[in-house]
Amino acid sequence: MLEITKLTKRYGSGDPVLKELDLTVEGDQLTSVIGSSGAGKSTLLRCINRLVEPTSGSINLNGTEFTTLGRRDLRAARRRIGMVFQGFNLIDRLTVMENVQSGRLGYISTWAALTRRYPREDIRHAYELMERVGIAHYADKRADELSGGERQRVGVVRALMQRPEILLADEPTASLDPKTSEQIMSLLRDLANELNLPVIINIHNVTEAKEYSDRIVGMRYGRIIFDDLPDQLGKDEMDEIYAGVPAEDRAEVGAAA
Amino acid sequence: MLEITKLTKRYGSGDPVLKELDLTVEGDQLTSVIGSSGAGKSTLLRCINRLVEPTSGSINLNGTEFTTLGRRDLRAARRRIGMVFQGFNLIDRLTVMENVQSGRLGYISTWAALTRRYPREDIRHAYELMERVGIAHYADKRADELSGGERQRVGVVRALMQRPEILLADEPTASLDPKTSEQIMSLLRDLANELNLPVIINIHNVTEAKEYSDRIVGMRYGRIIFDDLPDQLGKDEMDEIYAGVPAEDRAEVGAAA
Amino acid sequence: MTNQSLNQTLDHWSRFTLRQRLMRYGGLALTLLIVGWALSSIDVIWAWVWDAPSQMADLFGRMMPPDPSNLPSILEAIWQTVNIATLATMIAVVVSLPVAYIAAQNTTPNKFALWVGRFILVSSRSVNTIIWALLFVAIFGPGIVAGIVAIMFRSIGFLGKLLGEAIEEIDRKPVEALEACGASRFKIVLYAIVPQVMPAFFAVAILRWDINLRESTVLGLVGAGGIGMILQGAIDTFNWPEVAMVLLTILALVVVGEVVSSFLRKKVL
Amino acid sequence: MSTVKDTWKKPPFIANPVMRYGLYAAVAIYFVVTLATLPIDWDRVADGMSRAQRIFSGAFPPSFDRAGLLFDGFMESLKIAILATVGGIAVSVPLAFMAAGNIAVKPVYLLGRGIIIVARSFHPVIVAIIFVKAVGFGPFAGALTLVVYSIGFVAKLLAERIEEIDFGQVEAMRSAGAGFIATLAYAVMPQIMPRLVGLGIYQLDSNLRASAVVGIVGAGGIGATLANAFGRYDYDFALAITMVIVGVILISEAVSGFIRKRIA
Amino acid sequence: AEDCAERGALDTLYCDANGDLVADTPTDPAKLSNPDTLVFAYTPVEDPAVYADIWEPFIAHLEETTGKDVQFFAVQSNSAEVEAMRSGRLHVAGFSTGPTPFAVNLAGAVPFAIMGAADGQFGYKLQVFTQADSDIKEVKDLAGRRVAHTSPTSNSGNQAPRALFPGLGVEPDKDYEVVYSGSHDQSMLGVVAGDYDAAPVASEVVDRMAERGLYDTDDVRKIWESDPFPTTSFNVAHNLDPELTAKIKEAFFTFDFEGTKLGDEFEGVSKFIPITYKDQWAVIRQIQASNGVEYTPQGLAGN
Ligand SMILES: Nc1ncnc2c1ncn2[C@@H]1O[C@H](COP(=O)(O)OP(=O)(O)OP(=O)(O)O)[C@@H](O)[C@H]1O
Ligand SMILES: Nc1ncnc2c1ncn2[C@@H]1O[C@H](COP(=O)(O)OP(=O)(O)OP(=O)(O)O)[C@@H](O)[C@H]1O
Ligand SMILES: [Mg+2]
Ligand SMILES: [Mg+2]
Repeated sequence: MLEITKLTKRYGSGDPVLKELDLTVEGDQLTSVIGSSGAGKSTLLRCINRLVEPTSGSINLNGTEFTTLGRRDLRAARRRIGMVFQGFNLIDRLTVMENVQSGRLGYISTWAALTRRYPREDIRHAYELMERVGIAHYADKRADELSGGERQRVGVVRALMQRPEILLADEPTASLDPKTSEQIMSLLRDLANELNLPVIINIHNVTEAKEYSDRIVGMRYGRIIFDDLPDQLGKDEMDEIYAGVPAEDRAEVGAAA
Repeated sequence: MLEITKLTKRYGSGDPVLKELDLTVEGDQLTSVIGSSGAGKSTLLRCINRLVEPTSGSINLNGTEFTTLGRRDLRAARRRIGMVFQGFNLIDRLTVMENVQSGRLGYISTWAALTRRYPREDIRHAYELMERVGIAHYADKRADELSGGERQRVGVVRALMQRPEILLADEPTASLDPKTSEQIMSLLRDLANELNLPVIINIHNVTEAKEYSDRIVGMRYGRIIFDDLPDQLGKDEMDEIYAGVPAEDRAEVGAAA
Repeated sequence: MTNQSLNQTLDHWSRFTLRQRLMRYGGLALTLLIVGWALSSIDVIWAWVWDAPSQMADLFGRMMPPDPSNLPSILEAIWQTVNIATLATMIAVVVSLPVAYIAAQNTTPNKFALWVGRFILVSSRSVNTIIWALLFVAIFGPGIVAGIVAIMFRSIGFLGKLLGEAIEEIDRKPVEALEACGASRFKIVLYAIVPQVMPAFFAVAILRWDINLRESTVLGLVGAGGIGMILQGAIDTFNWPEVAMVLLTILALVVVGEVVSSFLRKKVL
Repeated sequence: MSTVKDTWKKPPFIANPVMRYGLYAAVAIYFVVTLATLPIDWDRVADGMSRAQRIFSGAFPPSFDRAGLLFDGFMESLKIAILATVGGIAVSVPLAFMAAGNIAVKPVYLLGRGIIIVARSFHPVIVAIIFVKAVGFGPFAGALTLVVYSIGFVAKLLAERIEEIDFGQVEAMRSAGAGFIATLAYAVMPQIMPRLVGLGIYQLDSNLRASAVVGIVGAGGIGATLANAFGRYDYDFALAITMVIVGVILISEAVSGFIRKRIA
Repeated sequence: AEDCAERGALDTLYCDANGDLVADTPTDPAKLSNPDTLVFAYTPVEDPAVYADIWEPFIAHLEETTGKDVQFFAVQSNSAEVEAMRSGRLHVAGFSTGPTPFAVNLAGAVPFAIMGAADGQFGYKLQVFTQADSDIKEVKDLAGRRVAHTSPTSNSGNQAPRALFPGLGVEPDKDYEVVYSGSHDQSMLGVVAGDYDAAPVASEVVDRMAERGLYDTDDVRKIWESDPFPTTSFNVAHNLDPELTAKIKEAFFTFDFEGTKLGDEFEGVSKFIPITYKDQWAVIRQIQASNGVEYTPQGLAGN
């Protein structure tokens, strides 16, 4: 169970990007976070595993308080959180297998990491996951030889390799074609169920979000203004979440001019 | 009018990625190209302005045959084609305004380009377009300080700055939130109408494609297998376009195992 | 920004504010001033400059044709030099890696380590080759060991500095991804940093290798021969055709080095 | 597929196993042989330590008695270094563009690479003598020599950096129909700027230290002073000079770091 | 120079009609040079290293006497100096002992002075050192030992021993193993450390080393000493205007080392002494000839 309480994040001296935000995610829920550009979705996810240092508030995963962990403990704790990135963040010059196995780096010995002698168990697991998303035949290809869609699938598999207690995904389907998107979304949902793994996804495609999520969280200006079942997300709620986007205001003015 | 005839593209010695493809785009149409990952959508777009050298076939834009142009003529001809990239391709270290004005580089003198003394007319045009997509207030920000969504909008404006005769966009909305996506799609549609500008968009989001396009082209394995009005794109056609995706096949096998 | 100002479309834009522009002009003026000051010390005798091509031709003319009569001893010396340069470069590369790591701003554990790293690199570079040679001859006795160690110490600064800069230029995103996996520092280096600096690594190592080939003149200083000694001897006795031969041999080696490095780079780029 | 694989090997560097192991073996043998034949006499080393200490004990404390000489030499070196660096960069940047395979056409590329390779093959002593013959002794010859010396280094590394740029930005400029220079200025220069600054500042301090080369042309500055201090066994003065050089270069290092961070 | 009857070993650019072994002043006035700025360079090799500023009083004196600006360069390469004079970029130069014949033949240098003591004594000696407790007592005993020479082109460190030792009963390379140490200092330190059994070195260098305490004089023993060799020769370019040449010589010979920095630096030296290449360098030419050195533009150096 992930419990976020009064989470605030301020970059530099500007306005806070997250404002005393509370959020609890449990069990096998797939939670989608939606919101306009700049609402703070990525910041929220990155605060959870402290890639971004929260300004204040508490983040508690299955009893571990994350905000107060020291360097070493944080490293161990991060293994329990899988993360998929908006920009893939693969290591271009390594093969797909190495990229995937890098998700296990927290567990294997330095020597094994250096010589690429991964445990059999890990390799089997990697192949299983790669088959599932359809990239097993690319195991020996270099990551930068793949198309955008394929790259993102590598990113998803890498995160799953950690056997995480929670999975965070920052727009994991942004550059996938709809069928592959569907596969990944259903994979994520299935995993949430099978492994009793809470999954939090930042997503722009509301249709997809509604179809696959157990719960939808709508953010605006660093606050959660909607938190309910997908069915409850209607036209009005959508308007509220995406309304008053500064960009939109300006766009209308501009168009009028 | 863009007329593509028998366009074939083969990378190295592999199978052709585009196979004797014919496509004609006219007037103020917004044409969406859909297809699974690797179908050749990006390659098609990049062949049009010869960022990728076609293997054979003909590409004719308003009477200019592109495939036979020499270096100098090609450069002049490329100004007539605006392009928005899948990965934005912004120049990170320059400001938004410089990025936007770089769309005019084909027109202004090298000296003006180096000293950043852009013509007033261009600056006004840039501000207009930036207002329209809601990024005018970022003119002086560095491109790498923007969010993914904002970056893509800069890319769109840069392409429009060329005052192109045709606009090509490779997944222009892949990382935008739905409202901004809508804005950009409707902007592109409006521009197609206002400027009588044919627009070709590669897009994965079929819902969006159907909503904004005048015409949908479905690609599979380097061939066009669907080319009709959006209404005609039903479940069967979708299945045909996205069916037999190697990735999907394998994924099902993997899941069964 | 208010809506008011947005209603009228702007047609003005400049890259910098007035203040920034003044500062930039100031910087430019200062630079020009410094260059001017430096130029002031150069008194060029223009008559000599016009005459230069014929004087250079005098020298190159006397180099022609290259004299291969001493080729066997040149080849032997160059083989020895290659060995020395290779060993010295290899060892220096290994030693410079950790130094580069702590001297790069984005990987250094802390400010103190950063400056320790920089100090090591700068000392290695600033201490004259002659000094290194003298020191190691005193320790190891005359011979190639002293030469290798001197060249090695001299190379560390160069390699560490350039590798450190390559590290500073890496893409941070993969590093972040591995941090999110809970990988240790060392493994992050191994998986996210090493692959990214590989191309620079080969380029820099080969570049230093061929500098070391030429730097092996220090071997003469420590009584260990090498191609530098032959070259120096040929220059001292105005045996220009032999100098030309040595230069051609070095050129051939540099080309070989270039081919090897571009092969390696292609493999990793 | 009925069973899932549980072994995996990284695709090897060289596909052919005979070639691969042959190469590994050759490299290993080379190292073992060359290292094993190095004559290291550890007793001599033990003796040598104390003797080295005796020789260099004269270096402490460093002597700044001849501060005037140090200062003059330093200024002379600084002037030459500035000119050589400005000149070297001015020559190296276009050369680097010529020698970058992804920007230049083949013949230009080969020409660029060729010039760089020749610049790297010429021993600095020879280059120095050539320029002394050409323009006489003095800082002008020194600066010219160091310019050539810089080419092999700055142009090569810069060319390699250019080959590593994100090409998408160049494509974007090309598809806007931008001219060659404009493409370089907008899509390439911003990407290589940090490296250029780093190389430039490195070159500045390298030129400051290039005593061997500049001493030959009679414009030795600090380098010649240092060499003389050594020749005269004034190790305390030599240490003082070295300390000043290290100090100045540490400062330039900090400046370089600062600028690179600013434009990164 | 095409119509030159006699040029001896000189390069084809020069002529030696009067048989003094150095290049003649051109007879064609158009070929004479009378530069506004005199360029003067000096390279120490067997002489001790000096800081550039000690030459200041002499430069001032030279400027005053000749009425010309003088640019002084402390140079670190003999070859660069010789080539510069050959190209007309250098007018007055100090060449060290070994390179002087090259300068004369390849660059048209005309040696005219050397530093010396008040009594007309000049030069340095070649000395052979061994460890104090060594059983080597005279040069003959070097047979079968490891002896450090400095570098192949050095006069005192290599060529002189090769020319002189056979007369003393050993032939380098044949009777004993020659190891090149790189420099006189290295030879001496190597002897002290026992890396070499003995080494011929230049007296000036070891004297200064002893003075600075780089080695303990008790550790070594001198077994042999040569007659003095000339040190650095001071030369003018052959094509300078004869009047200017006369002024330059006057400046050298009227300079008083007493009380100047130059005087402090070069101990036992009080004036410039006139010399000729023909006489004072005969011994060096002989040494080089016996080593097979030729002064052609290609100047093949044999051992
Ligand atoms: N490193 C940073 N330094 C300063 N400001 C930042 C930084 N990262 C993000 N921001 C700002 O914080 C705000 C929230 O950014 P965030 O990336 O969380 O938005 P998002 O909801 O993920 O948007 P998108 O949908 O475009 O990815 C934005 O205004 C952004 O400009
Ligand atoms: N430069 C290249 N060299 C070799 N093969 C390439 C190159 N670029 C693309 N390909 C191959 O061509 C095929 C088509 O690629 P393309 O990028 O056009 O697909 P796409 O339809 O745009 O896919 P996506 O939706 O993932 O962007 C793919 O199989 C890809 O691997
Ligand atoms: Mg985001
Ligand atoms: Mg594509």
